[in-house]
Amino acid sequence: MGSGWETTTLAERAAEAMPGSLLAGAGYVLLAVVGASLFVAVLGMALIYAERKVAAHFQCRLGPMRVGPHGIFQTVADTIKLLFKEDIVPAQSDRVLHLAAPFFSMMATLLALVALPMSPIVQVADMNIGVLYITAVTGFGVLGVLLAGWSSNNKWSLLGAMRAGAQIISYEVSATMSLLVVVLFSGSMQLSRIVESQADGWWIWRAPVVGVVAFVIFLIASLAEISRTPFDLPEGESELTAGFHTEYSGLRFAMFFLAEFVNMFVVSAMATTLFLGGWMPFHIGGVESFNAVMDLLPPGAWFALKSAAVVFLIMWFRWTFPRLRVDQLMKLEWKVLLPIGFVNLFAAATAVVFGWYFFPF
Amino acid sequence: MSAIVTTLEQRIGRGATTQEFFVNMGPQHPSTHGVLRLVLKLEGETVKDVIPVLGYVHRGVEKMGEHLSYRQFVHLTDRLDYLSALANNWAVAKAVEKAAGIETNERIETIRTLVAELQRIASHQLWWGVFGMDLGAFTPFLYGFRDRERITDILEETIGARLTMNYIQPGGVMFDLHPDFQRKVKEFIAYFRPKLEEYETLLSRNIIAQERMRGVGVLEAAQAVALGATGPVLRASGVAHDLRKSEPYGVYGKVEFDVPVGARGDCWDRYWVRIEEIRQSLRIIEQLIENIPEGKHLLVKPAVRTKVPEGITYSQVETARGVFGVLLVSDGKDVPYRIHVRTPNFNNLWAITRIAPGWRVADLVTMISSLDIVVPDIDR
Amino acid sequence: METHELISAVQALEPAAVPREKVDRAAVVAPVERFLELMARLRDEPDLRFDMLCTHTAIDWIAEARLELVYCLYSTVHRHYLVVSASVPREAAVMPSMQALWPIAEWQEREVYDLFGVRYTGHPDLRRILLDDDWQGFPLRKDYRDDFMLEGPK
Amino acid sequence: MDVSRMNPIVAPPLRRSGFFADIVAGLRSLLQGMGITFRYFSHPSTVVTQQYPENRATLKMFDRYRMRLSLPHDENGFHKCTACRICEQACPNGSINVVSRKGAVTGKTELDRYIWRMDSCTFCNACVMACPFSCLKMNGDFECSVFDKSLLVFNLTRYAGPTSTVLMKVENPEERRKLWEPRDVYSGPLPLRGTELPGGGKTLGKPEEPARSET
Repeated sequence: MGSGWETTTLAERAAEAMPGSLLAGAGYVLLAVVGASLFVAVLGMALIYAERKVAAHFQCRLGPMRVGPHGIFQTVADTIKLLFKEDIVPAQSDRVLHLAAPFFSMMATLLALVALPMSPIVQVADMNIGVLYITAVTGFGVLGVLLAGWSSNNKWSLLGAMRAGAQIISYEVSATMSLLVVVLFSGSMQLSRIVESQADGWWIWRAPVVGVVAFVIFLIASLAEISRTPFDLPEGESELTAGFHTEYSGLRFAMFFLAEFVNMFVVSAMATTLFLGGWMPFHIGGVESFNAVMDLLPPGAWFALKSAAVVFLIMWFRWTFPRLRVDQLMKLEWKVLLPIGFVNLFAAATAVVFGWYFFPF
Repeated sequence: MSAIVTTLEQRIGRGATTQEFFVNMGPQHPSTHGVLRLVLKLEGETVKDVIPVLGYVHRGVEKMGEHLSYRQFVHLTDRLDYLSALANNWAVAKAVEKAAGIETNERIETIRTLVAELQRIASHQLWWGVFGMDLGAFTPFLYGFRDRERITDILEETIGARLTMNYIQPGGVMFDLHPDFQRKVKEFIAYFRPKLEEYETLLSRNIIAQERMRGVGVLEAAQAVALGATGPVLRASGVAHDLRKSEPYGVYGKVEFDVPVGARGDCWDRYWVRIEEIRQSLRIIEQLIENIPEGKHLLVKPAVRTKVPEGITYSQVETARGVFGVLLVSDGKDVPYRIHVRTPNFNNLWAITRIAPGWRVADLVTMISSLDIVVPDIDR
Repeated sequence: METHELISAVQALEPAAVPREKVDRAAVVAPVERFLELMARLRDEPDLRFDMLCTHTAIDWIAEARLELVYCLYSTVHRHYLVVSASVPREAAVMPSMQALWPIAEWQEREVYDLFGVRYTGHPDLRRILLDDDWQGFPLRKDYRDDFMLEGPK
Repeated sequence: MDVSRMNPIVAPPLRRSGFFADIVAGLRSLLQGMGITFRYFSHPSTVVTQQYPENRATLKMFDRYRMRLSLPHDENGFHKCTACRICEQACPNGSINVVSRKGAVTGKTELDRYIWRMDSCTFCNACVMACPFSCLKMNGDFECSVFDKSLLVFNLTRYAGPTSTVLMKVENPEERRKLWEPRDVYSGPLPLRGTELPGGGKTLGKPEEPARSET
């Protein structure tokens, strides 16, 4: 690889500091906790604002314009409103589960954030099974949705939850299948090493054809996993009023909402990390002068830009496409994405064995 | 109690079984387009039965009509199918003119045809947007409304109202056309033709939308006729029944236009018929807008309470949703003895009970939307 | 078919049917006894083929103590209209249901039942449709009064 | 009437071609749709939103816009209403109440109060059409929202007395004055719940309009 990037994670630094001074170790842990909470809150609000503005401009509107210049404090105002709203628990609901469900959703999102390498130095934990870990914890989010739908004791919620369950579990398969392509090419499951392996070119184009196919499959499958249009069946507004979170209000609704939007970021970050080089600047193997220009932008900015691009793409989908039907959703997964994913994985394996990719090193 | 427990155990022992359940879709539901309530019998996501429950916006228009003069009754029809208020006005005006023998001139008929066709386009634009929204695409909704706004502005300039127009009166129209009307309509046509292509790209050619519409909710021709469906719903089933052609009123007899019909009667056909109707309406307007005949716009003094000779008159017009009929029973006074309105939506709605079973909840939403329901028109 | 042809065609099917005066299209008054049979034949007769029940309503002729039930039929095949009406006494308004001939009649008849109180025999589901289930009286009857009704304009 | 004269055009069927062809065509259709939305996104000039309270200065209703009924008073402050009640009869929902009186001096029927209930008005324009003296007008003042429904009852007259035609025949202003008697802007029926009128009964930016009555 020889890229010369030094990667350290917060976990590593905490571990390093721990033997020296317990206080410093605890400091790093606290930094991680506070940082993560703030990060999630700000990120969620920024994404919601961005979504509203992007949606508005796709639709020839202006979006929020009143609170602050161009409405930038609108989401802050909304958040405050949601925090102070009454938290209604339906009388016949399963109270404990109803109260707990949003935390499950939120938890899955937060756990996924832990492993994301946002820059060489900003990564909470760099596990050697990073890809597997992310797949595992994002799948955990469905539990919150299922519990929410079940505990609300509302038929619409239940329908939404059942849709979510079927959908998320099905699409995990395809998502994993396309992740494996990158794992094959980079030879590692550790996210930081996957990023480093893309120093000479991102896997989306360096892995010939299979990279693009894997990226498209990953994008589609992840959209389904986070229930974004065109796969927003669990909450399909025109069908199920609000799906699994019909009965939620106030803070708990806000948590579902936040989880949804941060999930979008997680998916974008994953797509960035795996296919678009993560925090790695745009490099073309061997063209050093060009690479030097690209290096002027810090890695963190590269990561943010790439993630923002994918987030924009996801929003763009949402504000263009209609929603699929339940059976079409399943058909798309099992009859289209999965076979293509398998063939793609096989092709990727062949490519790796014979070294058929651009800029082999 | 123990009996129930044992049967449940037996069921679980035999393997998983499903249970049908009822769920209320509406009166407050985003896809019932108003306060319509559908009681659904579901098995999982599959719709087993649909029972529409009506009357949430029943206002007793027919009873009110028995106390109002004919001219006063016109404004109540605005509030039935508010998206084709002008066509509804026209139906009453036509009935009264027919019954009382009021002659109209060429200009009045041309103006009526023009505004009614404009409103048909506006209505279909709104439907298109809402249909997109029901399929889960929010953007068409706003595009549809954006373009509808142009027509609303044109009509507002002439009529002075945006939704409940009360424009077409027995014996004429309330105001003459605004001097800017012709220019603005031409501008609108030039503006809207490319936009219609965008509609097609955004929704008609979209693979997801096509998959959602293809073969969904097939209403066969014989069934549609027996269910009294009219308008685009009937035409999409392949029955070329269009009052504008079969018994031309206004100046429809003098303009050229085609009647789009469907081949199978699924949601796609209903969708396509409406989109094509927009094109045909544009064609009609283009033919009429150039030379609107001169003449007076109102031939009956507004303060006169028209007396209608004794008898029954049934007159109907083709609104954006189907046949709007007025059955006018007069006993020779200046108020109707009985006035019955045959609203297209009341008759179209029941198609849902025949086409929905066996499809999923999501398809039900598509089907309701493809029937283009306006609830106040159902409930009257 | 022209108006007089239609009327004679109907009279050929039902000799007791008499043309109804003062209607702007072909109209007959038929006896209630054989009404269902007449309607069935109107629907199925190849020359008539009234396959659509355009509208169905009632008129309360309170002075004559009868309800006139009006059926407006349309043929999508031959494109002609026919108004068929029958009178039932106001106090015992009973009519055979046309639901078997035209499914739409099920709901149109529910509406007439709701607003006029006509009882349809053979109707599968005769409930109020527009008004509340516990509504008292039949509002479109001329003698209907309730506390909220205003006087009509003079 | 044969069907051929209907010129029916039949809907094109939606065809499926094959697994891969469908995927390619489907993706293309999706991309085309995205192209449309992106064109709007990238052209801020296509935004149609109007920022309402900010654009009040430029926002103009069309001349015929029907919102508030008014009884225009001419430059001398006289109206033309003869209290003939034709508008009252033309109103389909009883929103107009013309209160007339015997003129104290002339001994003829003249307008005392012209009461218009906006809360029940459907803006059907029948009164304006019916008025034989063209003394009514619907104007485009659409900012009529109030917190209390009882504030939607207006008294349109500024004085009780004969029409402008009669008044202008009288040459002496003193004599004229004897013929009419100013109507307080609040002299309408009493308020339902004793509500005070905000801002002295004036609506936004229309000081020349007859103020709402305190019903």
